[in-house]
Amino acid sequence: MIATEMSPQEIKSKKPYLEWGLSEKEYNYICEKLLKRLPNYTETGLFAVMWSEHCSYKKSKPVLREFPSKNERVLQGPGEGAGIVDIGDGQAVVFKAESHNHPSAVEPYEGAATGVGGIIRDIFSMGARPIAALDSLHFGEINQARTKYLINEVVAGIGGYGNCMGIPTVGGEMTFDECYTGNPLVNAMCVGLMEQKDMQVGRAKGIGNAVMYVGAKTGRDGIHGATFASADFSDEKETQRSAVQVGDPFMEKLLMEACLELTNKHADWLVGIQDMGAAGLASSSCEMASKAESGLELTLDNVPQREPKMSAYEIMLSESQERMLLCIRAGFEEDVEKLFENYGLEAVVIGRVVEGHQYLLKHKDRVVADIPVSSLTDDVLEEESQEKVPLRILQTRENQNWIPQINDVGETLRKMLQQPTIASKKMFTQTYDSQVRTNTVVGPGSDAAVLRIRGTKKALAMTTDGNGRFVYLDPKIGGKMAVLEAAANLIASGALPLALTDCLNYGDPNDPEIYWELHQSVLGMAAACRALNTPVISGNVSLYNENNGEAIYPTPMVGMVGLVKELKYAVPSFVQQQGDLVFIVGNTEEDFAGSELQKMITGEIKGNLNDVDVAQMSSRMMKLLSAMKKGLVKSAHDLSEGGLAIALAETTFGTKCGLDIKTHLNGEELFSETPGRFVVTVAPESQKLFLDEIQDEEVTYVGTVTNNKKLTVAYENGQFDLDLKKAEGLWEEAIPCLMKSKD
Amino acid sequence: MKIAVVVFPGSNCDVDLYEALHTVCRADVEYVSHKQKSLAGFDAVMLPGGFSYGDYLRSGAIARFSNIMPAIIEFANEGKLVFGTCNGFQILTEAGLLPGALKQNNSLKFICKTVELEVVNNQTPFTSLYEANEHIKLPIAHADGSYYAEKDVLEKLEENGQIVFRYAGENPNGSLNNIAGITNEKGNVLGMMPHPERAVEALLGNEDGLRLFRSLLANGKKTEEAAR
Amino acid sequence: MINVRIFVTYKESVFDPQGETITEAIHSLGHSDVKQVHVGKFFDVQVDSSKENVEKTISEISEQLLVNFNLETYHYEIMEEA
Amino acid sequence: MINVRIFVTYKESVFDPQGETITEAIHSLGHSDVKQVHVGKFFDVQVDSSKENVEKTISEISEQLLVNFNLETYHYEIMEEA
Ligand SMILES: Nc1ncnc2c1ncn2[C@@H]1O[C@H](COP(=O)(O)OP(=O)(O)O)[C@@H](O)[C@H]1O
Ligand SMILES: [Mg+2]
Repeated sequence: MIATEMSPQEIKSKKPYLEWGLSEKEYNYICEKLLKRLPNYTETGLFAVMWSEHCSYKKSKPVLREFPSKNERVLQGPGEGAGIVDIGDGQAVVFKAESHNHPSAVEPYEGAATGVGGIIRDIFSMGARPIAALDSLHFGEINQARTKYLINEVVAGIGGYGNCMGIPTVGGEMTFDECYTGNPLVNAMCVGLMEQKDMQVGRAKGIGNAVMYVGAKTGRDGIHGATFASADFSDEKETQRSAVQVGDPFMEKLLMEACLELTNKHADWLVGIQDMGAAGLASSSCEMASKAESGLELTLDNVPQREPKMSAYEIMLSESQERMLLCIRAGFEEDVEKLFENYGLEAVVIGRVVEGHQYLLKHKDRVVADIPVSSLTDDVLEEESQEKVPLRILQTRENQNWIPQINDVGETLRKMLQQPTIASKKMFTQTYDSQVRTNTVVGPGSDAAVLRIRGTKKALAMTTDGNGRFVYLDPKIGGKMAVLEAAANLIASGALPLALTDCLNYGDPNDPEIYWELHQSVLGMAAACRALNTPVISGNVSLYNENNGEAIYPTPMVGMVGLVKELKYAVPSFVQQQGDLVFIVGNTEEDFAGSELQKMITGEIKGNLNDVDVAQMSSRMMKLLSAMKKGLVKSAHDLSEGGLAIALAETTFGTKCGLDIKTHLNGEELFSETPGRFVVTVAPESQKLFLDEIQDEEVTYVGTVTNNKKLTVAYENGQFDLDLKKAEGLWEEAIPCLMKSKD
Repeated sequence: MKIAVVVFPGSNCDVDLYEALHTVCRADVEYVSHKQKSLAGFDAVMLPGGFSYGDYLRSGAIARFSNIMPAIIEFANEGKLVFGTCNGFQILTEAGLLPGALKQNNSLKFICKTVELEVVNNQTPFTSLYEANEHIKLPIAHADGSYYAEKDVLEKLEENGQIVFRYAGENPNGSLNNIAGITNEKGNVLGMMPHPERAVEALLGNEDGLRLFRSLLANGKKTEEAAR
Repeated sequence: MINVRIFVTYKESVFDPQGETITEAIHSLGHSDVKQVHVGKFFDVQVDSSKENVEKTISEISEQLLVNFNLETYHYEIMEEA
Repeated sequence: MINVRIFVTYKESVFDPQGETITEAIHSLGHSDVKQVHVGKFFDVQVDSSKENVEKTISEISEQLLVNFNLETYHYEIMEEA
């Protein structure tokens, strides 16, 4: 591939680093200020990947500082493989999300699969056992062969990896909008459970300690992956070679079990552990040295290699999957080798922690890099970005919002149930093993997934949410809504929201309008996080999500985890019993901008959002949770896409019940998407206690649960009946039908 | 009665089987590594679901050559109870302890859902606590669960009452004769694609699998007593 | 070094869902001239052995491991001697 | 009717974990003379077309459907005319 390496002089004159994503300004700064000499080929490559947005967050860092990242429960905030939160009894929950948008757009199966593989490694590198996976997927409209192919392959890739690993994929979300056609979003989240005493960090310290490499051999996979993720991409050319990363979940399963044995049983051998993700050996090794302020010397000849004649540059930058880097206390190298051998894996010493703070790489008896560790990790030139309010937002601010007019409410509801973003995703979720490890109390298809914690009364609830449409219309309000929506999903399951992880998916940040979107939405998310006391403990930024110069909707994905203190108070999202009373918690306003109804009727997303009062919403949610903890609530479902009408129908699906509803809302308002509302059912005998507990003028009694499969709604200006059996059929068949149809 | 749960590289329902037996049924159960060569001291052996050796080549094809396999074959030949679910069933067919083979689902997709089954034969040590022809629900979670055998083999299975479970509603994978689980001729080796170990707790929504383990434990105890 | 290619296919009596699905997909792409598709797999095996011994090795690994005779049949071709 | 066999393999340098696992399994069976195993798939396609047109059909269905060019490459052999 790379025949002969350029000399430092040639690099200076031919500027290959521009293609690798390093700017001329950065290169000059490295030569003049940091090294005071010209970097060689390998060194230049190291700077290019380590200074990429993917590894250094040089553009997004100033914005990320807006997030609260600590509270009384946070044991580990951002900066390690994943964040850790105390859940009592000496236990902790560990989680993080990761985007794999660009790799999935090019090679959807392997892109999605390796995305899942990467996030799982982040979790077990903290010493935690992964217990669940979730995803957040955004595709174009299901009307093109290419989109169907992307959907099928991405879903197969996620399932293929998680199923083989034996980690249940328990939840997620999936939306469809034109803007994602050329650039789908594939975000994966993993949740782990651990004993606090087993906590690990990615550090390489203690002079003389060994740096050990474990897992798959290194090939030329994904070289330039990290820099590639930071530059607008074009179709991969047809060649006889391929740098696409291929996942091997079988290898990762062995690696996971071996690493967990090491972290949980032999902590005394281990100084630090980190997975090799983006920018592979380069980023994992220098981050481990940087965090410990150590020096490192690696002999690259010892790195297990799959292909012959790999250069130092290739070995360092390879993104081969299923590899981990360990720092092992001197003297325990052989014990570690034996432990891994027992799993059929190779563990190899590739270097040592050394005095000083240099990053020294040797290959074939040559020194191929000799630079200060911090120059790669800390001296990155942070970039100041320009911001500008997008024209579309300035223009809409002056306009009146669209107000719908519906003639046949029942028919509109039937049509809404068939909108892909609303319709059942069972066709996809049933290709995921959602039950393995037998802890899944609530699997895919509910507001949040719920997993019991064996040996305790506790459970964990988890969800992923993001609504690019709202963020597109108003990033700040949309950002608040994304966090509130995730929290509402957890509350509806009976869980206290603990903390969140995120994937920030945006277009090209060099565009001042896009940077403004990023900044504003983070401000909105941060405000909601503060109100809910849910810090951001980990996350990921994915920029340059564009195709042919068109950016996606700004789409921050929120992955949130909540604690169910006693599983017996967790409630389902569907109705339970005839005679139970139905309440709506939260008032309904005219919120049609960015709604599913607007998209269905006008084909557009347009208008101004009403601001949300995060403090009020948070207090409402806590009251509802407290009513649940007193056993006063039989079911709860949060209102989201499609508003009340859709939520009512959904709460009956899969049951033998129906609903008899009377409301003062008008037909259109049944579809309004005012955030922070719930439909709740309560046993008649609990009514008084429930209302006392909620103490909110925003609670409205709207009807009762019946035992016929019919949804009857009398609204302000009319009435309709919906045959729920038929409606459920339409809702279930909509996506299979679209996926099958020829276009 | 002491039960072995065999762990192959890539097994991932080993914990589920273990918990079903240990925590729910309070049975004496132990994990046994594929590297071991003996099953001495055990009264029954269970092969869990998962992706042994990544399902590479064919599901169960490589696990068949594990160190533990000769011991399992000997164990079966002695008439002791051997149970395999999902990947465990695939391994048992690959090893020749059960006839036929499991091929890719007709849908070409992995499928995880609850299906309806008929207990066709309740006269086995694994199913004695079920009613004859009782309909139960169990989860399935597999990509290669389509049972195939030659015509004469199928006829023999039917005649001998070796078909223990049949899909009673929709056939989820294309299995011939709607076969979901079979025994060997002697009836001491059961392989099935559905996961009874995932259906042993009301908390998780289904207890229909519980009687399979209880049957096995009850019959194991009887045999023990008879031996005394 | 001898290179051998081992071909493994379903027996004729065994339904090949993948072949069926692919045939349908090809038709929906408009290629009505394609009548039937059968899918098989092959193993390219490098054996460090003499010509006399290679056949024994190949039939052993095929029969022990690579082929499931309940479903599949196989044949092989000796490609070249390197 | 023309019978064509289309061979699809991973491109050079693409990691093939299945091939590695099978190689290891063969070694553990004692066949140390087997040095390497690569797995590929093939499609036996029956085309009702003239010799001139068949090549066009084959390359079209390969490129549109049967081959994933991110990872794979292909070639084909015209087996016989029936
Ligand atoms: N609540 C849980 N969720 C997920 N995995 C669990 C849970 N409890 C235990 N495990 C896992 O199941 C396996 C067996 O559990 P346990 O008997 O507690 O561990 P060990 O055998 O290592 O002492 C271990 O791998 C452990 O990490
Ligand atoms: Mg244990």
